[in-house]
Amino acid sequence: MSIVFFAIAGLSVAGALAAVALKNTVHCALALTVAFAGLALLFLELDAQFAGFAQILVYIGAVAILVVFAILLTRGSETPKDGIYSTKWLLGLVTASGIFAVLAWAVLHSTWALPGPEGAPTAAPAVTVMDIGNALMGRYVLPLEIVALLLTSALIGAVIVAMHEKESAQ
Amino acid sequence: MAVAENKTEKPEGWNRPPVMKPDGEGELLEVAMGPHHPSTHGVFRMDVALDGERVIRLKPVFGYLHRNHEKIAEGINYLGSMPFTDRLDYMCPLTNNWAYALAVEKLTGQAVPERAEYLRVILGELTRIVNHASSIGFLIQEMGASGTPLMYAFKEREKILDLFEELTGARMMCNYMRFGGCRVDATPAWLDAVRKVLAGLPRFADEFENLLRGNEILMARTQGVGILRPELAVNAGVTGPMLRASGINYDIRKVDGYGLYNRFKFRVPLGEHWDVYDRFMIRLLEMRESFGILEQALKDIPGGPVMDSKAKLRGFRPKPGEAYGRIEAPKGELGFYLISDGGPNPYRYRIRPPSLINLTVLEDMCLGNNVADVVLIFGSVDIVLGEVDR
Amino acid sequence: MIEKADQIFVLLGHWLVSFLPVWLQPAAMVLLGVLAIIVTFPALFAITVLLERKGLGRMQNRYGPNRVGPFGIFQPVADGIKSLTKEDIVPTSADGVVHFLAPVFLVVVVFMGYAVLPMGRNMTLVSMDAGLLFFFAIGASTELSVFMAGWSSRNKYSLLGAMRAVAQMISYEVPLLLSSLTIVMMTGSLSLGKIVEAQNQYTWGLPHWYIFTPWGFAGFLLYAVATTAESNRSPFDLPEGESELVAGYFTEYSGFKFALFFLGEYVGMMSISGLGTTLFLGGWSAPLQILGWVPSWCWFFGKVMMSMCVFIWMRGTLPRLRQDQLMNFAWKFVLPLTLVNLMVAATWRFLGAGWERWVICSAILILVYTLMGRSGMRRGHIGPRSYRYAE
Amino acid sequence: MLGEGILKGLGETARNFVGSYVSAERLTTIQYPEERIAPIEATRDFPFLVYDGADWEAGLRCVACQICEKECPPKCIYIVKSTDKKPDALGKLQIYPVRFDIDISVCMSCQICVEVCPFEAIKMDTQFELSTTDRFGGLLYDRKELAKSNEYYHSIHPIEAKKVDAHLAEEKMKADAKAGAAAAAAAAKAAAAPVVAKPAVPATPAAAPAGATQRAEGEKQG
Repeated sequence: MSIVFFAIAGLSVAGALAAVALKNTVHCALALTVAFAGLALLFLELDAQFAGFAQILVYIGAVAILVVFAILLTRGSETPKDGIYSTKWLLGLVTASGIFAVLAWAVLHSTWALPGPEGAPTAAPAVTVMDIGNALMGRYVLPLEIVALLLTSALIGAVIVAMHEKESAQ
Repeated sequence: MAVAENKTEKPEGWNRPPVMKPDGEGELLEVAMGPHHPSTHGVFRMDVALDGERVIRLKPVFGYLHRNHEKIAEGINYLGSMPFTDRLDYMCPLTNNWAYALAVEKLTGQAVPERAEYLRVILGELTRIVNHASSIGFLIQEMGASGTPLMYAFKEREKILDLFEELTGARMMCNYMRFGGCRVDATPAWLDAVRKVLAGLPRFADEFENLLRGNEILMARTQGVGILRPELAVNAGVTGPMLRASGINYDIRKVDGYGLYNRFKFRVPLGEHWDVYDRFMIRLLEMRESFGILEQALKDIPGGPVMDSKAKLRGFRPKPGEAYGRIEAPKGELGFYLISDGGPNPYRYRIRPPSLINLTVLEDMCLGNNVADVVLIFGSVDIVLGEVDR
Repeated sequence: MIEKADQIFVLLGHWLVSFLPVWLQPAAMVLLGVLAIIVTFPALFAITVLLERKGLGRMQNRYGPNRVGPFGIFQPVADGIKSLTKEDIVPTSADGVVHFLAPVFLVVVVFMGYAVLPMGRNMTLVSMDAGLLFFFAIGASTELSVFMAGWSSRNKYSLLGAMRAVAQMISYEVPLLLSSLTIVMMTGSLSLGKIVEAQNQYTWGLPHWYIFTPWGFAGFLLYAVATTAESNRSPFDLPEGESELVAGYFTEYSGFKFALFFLGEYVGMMSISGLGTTLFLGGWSAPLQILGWVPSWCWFFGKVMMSMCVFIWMRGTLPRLRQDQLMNFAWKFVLPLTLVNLMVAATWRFLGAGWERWVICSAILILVYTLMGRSGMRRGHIGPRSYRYAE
Repeated sequence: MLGEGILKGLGETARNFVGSYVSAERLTTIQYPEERIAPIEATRDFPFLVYDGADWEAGLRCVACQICEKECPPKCIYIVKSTDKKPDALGKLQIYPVRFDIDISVCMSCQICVEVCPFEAIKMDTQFELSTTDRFGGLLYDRKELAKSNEYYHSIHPIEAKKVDAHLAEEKMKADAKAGAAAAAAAAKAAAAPVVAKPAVPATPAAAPAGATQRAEGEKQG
């Protein structure tokens, strides 16, 4: 199990690093996809089928494609001649380490849902899609609706922006 | 050295990447469609500048198939050019023959026997059917129908080409008409064969219409696309089904009444929306009118010789002068302009190819359309590169 | 005997793995299943290609390939050998790695879809609770390979083809999902096995297939449209529209890589037809109760091949749409209809048994379809025309 | 409307699909190497030279008048006239082609050489399977390769060949009559003035071209 975990984790980290470090933007986007796939595999490895597949469907099927589309539409696919590193790398480093610190703190201080490292993970309850659906429509209905509202407004906003451009073009 | 000259002659801003959008924001995608593009009917190039998939500029580039036909014709005698005319619009060699024969007959004042005229009409209308059917087939092929309509058209074309071979000896390079008539006479068996083929043609047209006319995808693709305004069509000298699809009633068969077209009853369909669908439909309807003409011609064809007794095959020297013979070829007005200086060769030999002149409005029809429509509009012009480049 | 014929592959598999030690058996069984899929579907692909070429030929009044072997049945073999021996050309300016990975990725992903399809009674490789979701997740990944192929070729036609393909696939994924959602709603499960089981019942000897309900029928048609677009088939074959884009995103591929794209396309078509079969056509269940003795896998493969024939038939008949029309069709026609269909399915559920729900649901669907179709045609100024003649 | 046209189209292709199995009229393909179409009388491919009798070289109708060489639009004929005369199939002394080459890779099968030939010496073949691995030399046919017997001509264009034969026979009869008349006249002349008996011999070849132009006229009208 741990071998599988480390393999997947290594894949995800490698993908994420490549996404940052590669020169060609499209390569970066593809590397990002690898990182997404690694995450999905992690979910699957944790028996969270729904989350895993949703990760693939949404992140690889849609977000990654969106990213590449954006790169192509903005002529970002050309390899920059000079270095890829921003001059404000210090600021970036500070931000990244800050975020990392927060995440690490959160992970370390949360309670383990599963039994400790010595316990076998078989104790984890099998979460079916039905359960997720019930939870979303029952306990978490308000957050769900808020997210839906947010997305809808974002969608409408995008449409308005696009339409405006079209009108001005005419 | 010629290359260097050409380079300086390139229009401003052309061929110099990147081409910017008219408003200066962002750049255009330049695509050279052709000369090896699958849908350019041979070797033709369209230098297209795209904004997304929208056409901003289109420059037709032709001449890849230039064979120096006109100059060659000035170097050989009148008869010698006849087989070369077959190779102009190789989909319809017989109308090319006819136009050239007509021009020379005008130049020499040669009369044509009635039977020969009837044969010419029959062959000309068969050619029109062949051309219209296959041009529709090609048009739909370009729309991606994986060749089904084209194959149906070719099946009928095959039957008609068999008729041509039986009469003239060749399927495509017929070289059949002569100054003052036709080379050989048609046997009654041949005329019966034409009647038999003709009897099957309406069914073919029905099938064709069934397959295509009501198809929603075809309508969506072609209606309102590639509009050619009547004024522009007239100003650009567009002729043939293209012009009639733009709603202008101009058919040289009616206007000139050359051959014996005055004797036949037929109608000229006219388009009202001036778009690709109209051009497609006009061709379909003209095909049906051709069936009628053929029926009448086959009924009335008289006996007699097919060559005028005074006609000379070779060695004649027309008096100095000029002549312009034109016919309504399937693609439009096909004219041959000849100047004689009294010698055995034409002094000047010039073709008015309908394909080339109809092609001049391509950019006007394409601008602002989707790149996929360019192919379609181009197909609806119905050109043959042999005629464009000569 | 009938039971044995039905389960022949399962029994064969058990017999084969019984030679192995017990602890290896589950893994070996899975491997065997994978192997079976990898062998079966390319074989079906070969048959389909032959069927397509012959069928198209017959539709166009010609013979089709008939030279290699009797009636040309070895044509796919010849094609395979040809593509294997052809030179593999990679454009100089192409991105070599991505150019190489694209077809491989496509084929891998496309084959993964078969993991959850129930191809017969007890013949599912992985019975997954979220099988449908898995299928769509995998299906969505093919877009990435299309993009990789188009982008890495460094060819304008390829790039345009890839952009078109990706836009089209994203657009049609939504109706695809939504039209399948009706089934999930009615069955209450994402598991494909359960969906088939729900349809494997008979009243008066007739099956309970979802296609025989108003919403199921509409859903099936919408699903068919969406799958056709998703697998880039005519009339939605714009990404590879040969008259415009030469060959679309795989213009710069030759030899076996091209063959892999070809394989990927057809195997993808088959898998998505398999899903459609599972969702709407009762999967491996027999069309009549009295035909229940025929092995279940026969029905599944028969139905898949039938859908392939329909694909071929459409390809032989229809011209293709234009990009903007395709998008309009997806977002303004198919998507609203799938939403309406979803509601109709809900109505059906709440109306309870009885003839009223048949009438009401059919009426709603027909009405909406007619209205939307009419208004769409009027908006596009599309319609049949009549012509005047000048005498 | 609303998909009706698409369904109609699908019906049409289905009908053709089934029709191609049941009706021979729909499936018109002729599978070429195994099946061939019935020979068509008027078919023309590349020219050949007709010879009468058994010996091709002696029987060639061609008299190297070079009209075809001059009229050929793509100029694919090359003729070298002989400097001597040999008797032709009829035993008449004629100039003959020492070389008669046709480059059939240039020839465009237009049949003009056939039309202009006053001697019915060149005709169109129906042989079209002429591919060769030597694209230059292999497609340049010399007179030996071009020579085909009159029987062969009859076998490929029976109706036309019969007409030609009848025409030639008629011409021959006329020529014979003329020659007979000329000979009689010469004999009479010789009887009248025995000193100028010589010119009778060259008079016969001179008569042939005159007849030839007449024949050319006839060909055009026919």
